[in-house]
Amino acid sequence: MTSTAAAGSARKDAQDKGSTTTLGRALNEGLRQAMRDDDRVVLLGEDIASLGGVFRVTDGLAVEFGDRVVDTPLAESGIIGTAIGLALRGYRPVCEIQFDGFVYPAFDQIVSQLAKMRARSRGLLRLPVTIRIPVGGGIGAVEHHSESNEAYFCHTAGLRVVACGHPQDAYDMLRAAIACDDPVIFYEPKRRYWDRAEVDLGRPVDGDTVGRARILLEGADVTVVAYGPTVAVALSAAEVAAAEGRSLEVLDLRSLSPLDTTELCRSASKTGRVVVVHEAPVNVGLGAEIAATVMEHCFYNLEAPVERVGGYNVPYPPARAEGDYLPDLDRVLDAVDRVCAP
Amino acid sequence: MTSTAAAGSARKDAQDKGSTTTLGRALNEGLRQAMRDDDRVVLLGEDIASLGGVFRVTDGLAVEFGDRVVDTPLAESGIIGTAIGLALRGYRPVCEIQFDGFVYPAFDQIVSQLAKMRARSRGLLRLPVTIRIPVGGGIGAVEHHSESNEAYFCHTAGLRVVACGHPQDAYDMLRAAIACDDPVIFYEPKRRYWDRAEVDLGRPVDGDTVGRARILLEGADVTVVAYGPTVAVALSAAEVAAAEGRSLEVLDLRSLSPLDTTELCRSASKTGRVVVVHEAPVNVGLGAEIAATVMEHCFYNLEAPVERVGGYNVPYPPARAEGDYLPDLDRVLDAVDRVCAP
Amino acid sequence: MSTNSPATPAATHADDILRLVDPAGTLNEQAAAGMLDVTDELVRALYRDMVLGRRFDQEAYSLQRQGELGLWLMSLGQEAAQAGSIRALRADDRVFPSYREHVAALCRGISPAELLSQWRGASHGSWDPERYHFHIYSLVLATQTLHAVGYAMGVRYDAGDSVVFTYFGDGASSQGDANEALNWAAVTSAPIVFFCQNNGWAISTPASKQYAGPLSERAKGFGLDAVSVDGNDVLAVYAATQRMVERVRTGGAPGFIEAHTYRMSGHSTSDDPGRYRDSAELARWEAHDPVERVRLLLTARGWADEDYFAAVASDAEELAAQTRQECRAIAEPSLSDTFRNTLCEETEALRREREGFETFEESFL
Amino acid sequence: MSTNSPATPAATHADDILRLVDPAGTLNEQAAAGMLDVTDELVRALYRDMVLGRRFDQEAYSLQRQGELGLWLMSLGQEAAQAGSIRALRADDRVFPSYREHVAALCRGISPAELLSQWRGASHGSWDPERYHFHIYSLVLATQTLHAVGYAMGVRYDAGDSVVFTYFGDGASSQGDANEALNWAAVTSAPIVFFCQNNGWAISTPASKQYAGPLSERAKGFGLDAVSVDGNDVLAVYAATQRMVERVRTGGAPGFIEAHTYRMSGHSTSDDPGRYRDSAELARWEAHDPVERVRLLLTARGWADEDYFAAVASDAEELAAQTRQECRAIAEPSLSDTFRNTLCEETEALRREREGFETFEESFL
Ligand SMILES: Cc1ncc(C[n+]2csc(CCOP(=O)(O)OP(=O)(O)O)c2C)c(N)n1
Ligand SMILES: Cc1ncc(C[n+]2csc(CCOP(=O)(O)OP(=O)(O)O)c2C)c(N)n1
Ligand SMILES: [Mg+2]
Ligand SMILES: [Mg+2]
Repeated sequence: MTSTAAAGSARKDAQDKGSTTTLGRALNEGLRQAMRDDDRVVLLGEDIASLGGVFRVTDGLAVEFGDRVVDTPLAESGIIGTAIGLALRGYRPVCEIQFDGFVYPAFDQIVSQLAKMRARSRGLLRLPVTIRIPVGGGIGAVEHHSESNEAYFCHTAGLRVVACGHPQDAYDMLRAAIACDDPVIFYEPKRRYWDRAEVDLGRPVDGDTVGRARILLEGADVTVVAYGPTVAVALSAAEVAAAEGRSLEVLDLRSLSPLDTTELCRSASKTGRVVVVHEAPVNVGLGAEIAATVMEHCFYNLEAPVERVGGYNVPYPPARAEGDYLPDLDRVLDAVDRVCAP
Repeated sequence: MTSTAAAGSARKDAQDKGSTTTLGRALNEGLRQAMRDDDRVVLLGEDIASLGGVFRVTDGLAVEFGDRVVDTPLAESGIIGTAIGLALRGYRPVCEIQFDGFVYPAFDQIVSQLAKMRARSRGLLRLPVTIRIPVGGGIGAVEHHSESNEAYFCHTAGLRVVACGHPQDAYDMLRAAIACDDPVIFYEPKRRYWDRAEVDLGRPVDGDTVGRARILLEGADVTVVAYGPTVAVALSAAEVAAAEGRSLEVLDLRSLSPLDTTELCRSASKTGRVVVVHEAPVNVGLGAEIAATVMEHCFYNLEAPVERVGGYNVPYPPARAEGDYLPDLDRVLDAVDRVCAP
Repeated sequence: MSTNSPATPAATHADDILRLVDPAGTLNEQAAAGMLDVTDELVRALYRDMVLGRRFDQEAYSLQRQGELGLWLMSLGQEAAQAGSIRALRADDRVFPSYREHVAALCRGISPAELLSQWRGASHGSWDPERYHFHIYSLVLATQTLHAVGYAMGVRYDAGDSVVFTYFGDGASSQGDANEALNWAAVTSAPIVFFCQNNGWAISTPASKQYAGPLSERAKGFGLDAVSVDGNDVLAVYAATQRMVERVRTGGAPGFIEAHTYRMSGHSTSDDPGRYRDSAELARWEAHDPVERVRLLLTARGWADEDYFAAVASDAEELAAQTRQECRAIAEPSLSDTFRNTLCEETEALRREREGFETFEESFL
Repeated sequence: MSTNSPATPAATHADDILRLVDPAGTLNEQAAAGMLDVTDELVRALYRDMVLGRRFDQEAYSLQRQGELGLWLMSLGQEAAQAGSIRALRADDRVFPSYREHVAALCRGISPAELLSQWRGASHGSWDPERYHFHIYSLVLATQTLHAVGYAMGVRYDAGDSVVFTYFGDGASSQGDANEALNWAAVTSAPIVFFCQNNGWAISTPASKQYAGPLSERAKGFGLDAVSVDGNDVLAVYAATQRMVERVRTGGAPGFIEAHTYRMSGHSTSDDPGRYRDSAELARWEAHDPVERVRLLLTARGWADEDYFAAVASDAEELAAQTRQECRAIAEPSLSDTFRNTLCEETEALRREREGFETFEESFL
């Protein structure tokens, strides 16, 4: 399979660091290209101009694009609210939320306004707003800097929610998200910003990258569903499992809402065993939807209940305990064992 | 069964309207009793003093309790933020959010502050804040006045989320919620405010009413899981199904987070068939968690995949289309048919 | 209850509150001289806007009582604030209303059916914001103020010379969003004017429980240029708005207008104002009716005669009849449309769901 | 870059900004006379607070560089704003800090270990707010200002005579919550004083991009009593705070103090201020060091000699040593505790989950 080969080579590249690009840099290039292609693309966020954002994803863009890169006042509701206004004026705002835990002050503007305005106007209005959110833990950060809140937005009709898991997708998906006429919540796995791979920066915009899941590794025994930061965890688990003679299929969801049910169910039906891995708390998380969806469509093909490996149902712990909290190789393999010998 | 009998008689009472109490009135009495018992209980909300709230749930309380009933400025983040401060000072604030769709401006204070503060303080702080939210559709209201947003709060660790479905529970559960030392999101099914039943207003506070699910009707063939406004829908469905020779068991969850997994799985294992009914959109809704939980614990007892009957995955429609949107008798019975003949 | 009372009518002719016409219909020539060319056409036109707006509101109220609308939020008493402000704008100045700006909406040409659709439960917003340069209503308080600022930032990017204008209430002023918007506008110098219809009440909550200093002072504190105006004086509102908007159009700092007016009805058809405000207050404000003083002015000046008033009254009745008729003809909404309008392109998931819904519905035919 | 610059040091001795001691250490006797009894004990005590606070901050910075802390947010340059304000409060006046109030926290007796725990990644907040009348830090900007107002409402209910005091920054002032809090305080007349440490920057965003009018003017617009003070002048801060707090304690309207100071370090140990601000600005502010001017004053007055300064320096070194030692001794956090502290009583579900986690962990032993 091409995709499998690509994933394999991407991981190899991560080692030799030849002409490779980090995930963060791929995003930066994606933004640059989008801004070059369409002068209606503008960026809003805290500290994104001269600083280039706390993760440097907007590095250098203020120099090239001047006032199209806006250092906003420190107010997330304001960022999304004004982005809506800009979108109504015909712009395509790309907002940066500094850390996952700081998106909540904007929740009303996202959930009540951005998500609903098209339906409210009976389809007259388009809201092409992209909201970039660095997501997840594993970087030893203080509180509110390691959250995984995708379930809130997936549950919200009128939004598209996507998460990229490696550098090429980071580039492709960000360009597709910006080109999309719907509001898109775009998750960037922050502990993967420094992951490297060969990235083709010349690819045309491809909507499928934000619509379709992708099999990164074909396997026969168990489907491991992952997205964003857990994609790499799933791939490592597959490697270890392979050594133990177990063949895992790794599915990178990419689109969290809507789900690519077709691809998900194809894989689940094939293997009959599914493990979902995400960092968010399991309770009413995206894993629950995946479990329910798989049960609904593949009930008679399932050999075991879908296993969910995720964050525990507690507030994100202090950094020195996050190793215990985040789903890792061992917990994924443990779940794989459970679905294999239920 | 006592509970079955109680449910039956409550529904009979609703017809003869003898010495019965509406759900709204039961809440009012619950607040009154809580304020009489503990002078640290204070109420905060928009228009709750002289007006008595838009649903009159706080009717007359300002007269009896004076400045313990506060008409706040029009700012939901302020309501929850100041309630947190009051709780830190030793008070037990009960906040009213005027309509479900207006809780989002307070989302950050609820999710980042209220829910996490105890864990953040390593268990030193208690946050006994109750947030009352009239929830759901079916009253022909304009936009933002008919939402079901429980999934957001259920996914949030550190909160308890409950929903009452009939007058006696309204009274008992509200008293238990206020007595609880944790933050509680308390959902009131707004289209049931005028439902009547005999209510015992002398009952002592019983924490179980906000912790345990309850079988309202025993049955053998299918478990119908409901809460808040859909409890009555489930009971009607059971009545019709019974006439068709099908025996439905109706489980009123009451506690939405944490789920009463024991009771849920007991019933699911017994019937082997489960239908969940809620008004919220199905995608990543509470029904997904119930489906996933049931699969996890009762996989080998299930005769069919769990069916979810809920709102569609679109923004809440205009009032004149809500009849098509809300799960009703027909859709529940249709799902019952599906799980019976999968 | 008196301690709860909002600004009395007396307060609306305090020194720092602009008034050009008093309740007796007397024009303050001196004050007007510097601000406005008061022509008979202008005053007649504003009078007509107000009478039609009031009649429309009254008709909508009746339609609600007859069960044709699910809810109605009355604009009675606020005609001057709305007509005076909207008429001072250029047709392409983009407006972001709250939800009670029916008089302003009518002035922009929005039809009765378009205005009633939402309150009938047939839609959440039914007119084309592009066509009227008037955004759909926002029911979540103060959210539109930020949309307006963002739109104004876009006007600036485009080097456009239109001004963005946003309406909100005394209650909405307490929301975080309203204050973020004031600050954001001040920081970006976006071409925007905030127009606060301070009608004394937010449902049952009097202005005195909503804020502690005049809202115009707050706006100044954020760095905006702010004025207060007697919101029941249509000429004062017109003059103040015109001046403020032109100042902003030519590059001045963002503006803020606080119009002191009064909500003569309940908050909505679901509200019972008897529970929280006394009739004496209402009576005091009745003497400050925004329409009556203009009628007196027109009569005193000989700018209009009985024929004119009769013609306007008859136009108003015609509008009422049209309103009734259009209301009953509003198409029923279909859930299928909601599916189709959720995203720009219906996703596979939504299509499957919609088809499932349609099949199920058809099974009952 | 100069257009982005925040208030220059010059602006901090504008006429309407209170200053008692200038950078040369000269006390303005006349100004002080009406406000404050400047005793040698007071000045020495404040000097000591600042020196210890600075040394602690420096040590924490080093510990971060050595990998002992995950992150540190430096308080360098803000010692006067913090020591001057906290020392003007009564010990039972409840404080709601933001996250950079290390000097204030030390003054309240919070230990180095308690202060570092959060930044080491061992907890999210580790001291007992009841014990120190000092709430745990809030990292989500401005949220604490509303908690403070609510707490103050509780003080009022209890007829208590303590005052609530909340710290926040120039950046945080843009959040909806900060503005809701100002309004709420004004409306309820709750016994609270807001203390804004305007240090010119919010990470890389200069004050000039954050707001357009002085923040103290905004507070006045909300109806608060507001003053501006040279935040690098510990006596001015002390005097202004004492006066404001006592006014509020005796029933006055809520207060607001804007302290003009400067963040001499980067935003945090992760920040690189070289990317956004020039060294000339830093140099200008170095001449306004808050500690140095007090040392000059003490020396000039003969209120302290070299022995005294040496003793303070030695106390500071002792604190640094204690800090190093306490830091390394901070207990590792356990996820089991997080389970137990999520709700007041661990639920069945949480207990099951915790036990599952513990069993799984043990399987690796
Ligand atoms: C965020 C939010 N909270 C609560 C409400 C419910 N609500 C609708 S109108 C209203 C009062 C608004 O008062 P004001 O802003 O003065 O406008 P007016 O109704 O007087 O025109 C309230 C509380 C709402 N629409 N939005
Ligand atoms: C709601 C929210 N958004 C963003 C952040 C990220 N952040 C942390 S500190 C900071 C700047 C704060 O500036 P200011 O309020 O002036 O305080 P200072 O750091 O200068 O003490 C930002 C943007 C945050 N903590 N909270
Ligand atoms: Mg009002
Ligand atoms: Mg700052």
